[in-house]
Amino acid sequence: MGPKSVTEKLLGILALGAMLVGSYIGLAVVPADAAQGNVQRLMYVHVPAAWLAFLAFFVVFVMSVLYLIQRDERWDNVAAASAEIGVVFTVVTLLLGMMWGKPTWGVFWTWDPRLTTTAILLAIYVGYGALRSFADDAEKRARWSAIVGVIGFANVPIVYMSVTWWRTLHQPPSSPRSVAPDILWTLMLNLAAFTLVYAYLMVRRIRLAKLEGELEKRMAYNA
Amino acid sequence: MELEGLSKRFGWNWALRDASVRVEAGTTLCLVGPNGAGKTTLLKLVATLLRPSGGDAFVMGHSLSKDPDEIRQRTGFMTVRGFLYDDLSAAENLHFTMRMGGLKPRREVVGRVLERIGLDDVADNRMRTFSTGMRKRLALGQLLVRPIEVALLDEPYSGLDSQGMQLVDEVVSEFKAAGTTVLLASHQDGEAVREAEQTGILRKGRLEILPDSEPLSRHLSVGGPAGAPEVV
Amino acid sequence: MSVLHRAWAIVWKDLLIEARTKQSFNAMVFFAALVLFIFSFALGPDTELLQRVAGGLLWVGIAFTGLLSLSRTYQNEETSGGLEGLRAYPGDPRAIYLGKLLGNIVLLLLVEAVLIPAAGILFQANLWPHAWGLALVSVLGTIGFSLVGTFYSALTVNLRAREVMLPLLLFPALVPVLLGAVNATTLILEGDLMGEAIVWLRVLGAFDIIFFVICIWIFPIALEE
Amino acid sequence: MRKWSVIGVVYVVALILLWVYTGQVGMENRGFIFAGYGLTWGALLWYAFRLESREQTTARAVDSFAVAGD
Repeated sequence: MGPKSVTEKLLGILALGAMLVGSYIGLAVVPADAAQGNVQRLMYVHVPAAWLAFLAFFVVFVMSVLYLIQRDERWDNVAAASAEIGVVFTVVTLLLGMMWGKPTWGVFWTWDPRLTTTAILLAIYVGYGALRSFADDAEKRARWSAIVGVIGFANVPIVYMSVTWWRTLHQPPSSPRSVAPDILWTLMLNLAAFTLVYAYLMVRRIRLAKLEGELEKRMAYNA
Repeated sequence: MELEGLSKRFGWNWALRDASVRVEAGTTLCLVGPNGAGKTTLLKLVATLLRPSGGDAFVMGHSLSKDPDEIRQRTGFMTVRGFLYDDLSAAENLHFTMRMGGLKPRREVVGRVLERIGLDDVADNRMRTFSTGMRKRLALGQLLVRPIEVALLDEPYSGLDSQGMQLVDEVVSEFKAAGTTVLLASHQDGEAVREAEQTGILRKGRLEILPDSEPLSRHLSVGGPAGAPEVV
Repeated sequence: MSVLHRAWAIVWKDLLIEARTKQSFNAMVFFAALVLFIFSFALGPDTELLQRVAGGLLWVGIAFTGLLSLSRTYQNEETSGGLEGLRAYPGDPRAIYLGKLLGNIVLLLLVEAVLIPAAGILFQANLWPHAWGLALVSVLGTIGFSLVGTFYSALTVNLRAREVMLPLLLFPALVPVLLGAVNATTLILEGDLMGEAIVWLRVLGAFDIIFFVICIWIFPIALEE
Repeated sequence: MRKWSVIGVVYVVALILLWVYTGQVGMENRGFIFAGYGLTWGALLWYAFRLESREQTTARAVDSFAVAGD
């Protein structure tokens, strides 16, 4: 509620700068991949987005377990923030997966194990969000969403494993070729940039969650 | 049983605000007060169905917040509608209650209780066919099939004819003789209410224990099961 | 083992009520038949195609029929004060989960006993030589389905839009079960020459064990107040 | 909100530059690359904007109520 702290502003500028540099290098500086050509440049946004989605949902998992043990409202706020941001990153990942899939595989959507798992991840955390919006009582909402946060995440490895088996029984998995160093560096840079963006959005979203909690208390108090 | 500042808050309004009272074993505390004053909330708290927002209660020495299961072992709770199943017969309902109480259901125990509550002739009829009065008697029967040390009765008289009310009074006096503590919430005047050693008035979540001298009738609606004027 | 004692009491009560009223069973069999008919109309008389997708159609039918029975799991509790009624009794609340879980599994298996032969006839798939294989897959699949289903139906029982919330939470979690069951069934129907079905049975088995542990561990928290 | 309209303009200009650049350099599949980067930046900026507007409306709502005593 107070004036935005300096560190937060700094984090925001840092994140923006890193993203600009990352995209610039990814698009204009680093040479295109020999085999795939320029479309491979989408890797510098697709892969980091997927990794951040996964990280966000892992944070939701950890916060959910913490909440179930300590029942501290702060963990619930962080979990809610991370889940919402995770959904944004997952949608971006899926869209980029399609943009990349069309030229390389000729179709917008294939049941590739990673894409499928990401889609299921999206369904799980859209469910998480819907549950939060339907539960009125703050304590129940926190407890129930923490439960879905734990079960939802525990499901991910099994989903990935079963989907991979499902696909590999039909088509061999694309073995990751050795990646050229400059491509790897660009990828790492973008991954760092995306992580900064995640951190910045988290700070903002957690504050919003606190505000919403306070509003709920005041509305009930004055009701 | 001992309540120490027991409170319960839904959202932001206090359904019950630091209720404190001590009820000796084998005695009855009667709770009176308008609807929504917190009677049912208090009973649900003692029955461990609601978690206290503040304070605590000790039933037979067990703390409500620390070991609720110990309390559940010793408590019987008769709600307004009872925990009964329409598609089971009266006997089957009591069988289920015994099993859920961790007991091996025995036919003669169920038979005796059904006789006691005057439902032995309809023992095998499905509860769906019962009137509210009969359903109420069966709910009372649920308290008799399990050995309990604390009996919580929420509006036991509602829906009962005078004979039914008399049955409730008999059962309550049996509980007292057996050393069972009784917590009775009712806004209808009945013998058990008058016999209660302690009476508490509940208004807007506040519990106030009446000194014995004060006449009870001022707080009770007059007359039996017929429509009663709202309590003062 | 008082937990099993109480769980059995709940199973006995639910199955007795179900045997008397048949509310769920009739609705489920009717719904399953409807789903199968719609599939066979939609896919037309091409028997070769029907046989190939029989496994998939069967499990879609089972999943949605199962969903019907899940949303009713705590229905007959409503009249008796809902879950609160069961929570008033002493003992570990996990008994409630176990009781409702067993009830759901038995009910769904009974419906499958009608549904699978019917699907065999409708889709002209000769099931008889693979009876044992199919039985194993349906048992493992039904357990997996009911494990997560019974848990989530308890979680969503006093949520506002629970008819929407139950499938929304349930189906993403059921992907491994559906994948495993559909693929195992299809392979078994095709004779499973290369023995790939065992892979899927292991997926189902792993899912059942993992989620049984998780649901049992978390269930009391879901039931609080 | 003026800040966000500036950001919006800068974003559109950047998209145009990207489109022109990928054309000049003659990137094959430029459409997909353009869409990919445009979507990523657009989604993140849009979400940041949504967060800020939600924060302001919630903060205003909170101030309009008396402080909830305990």
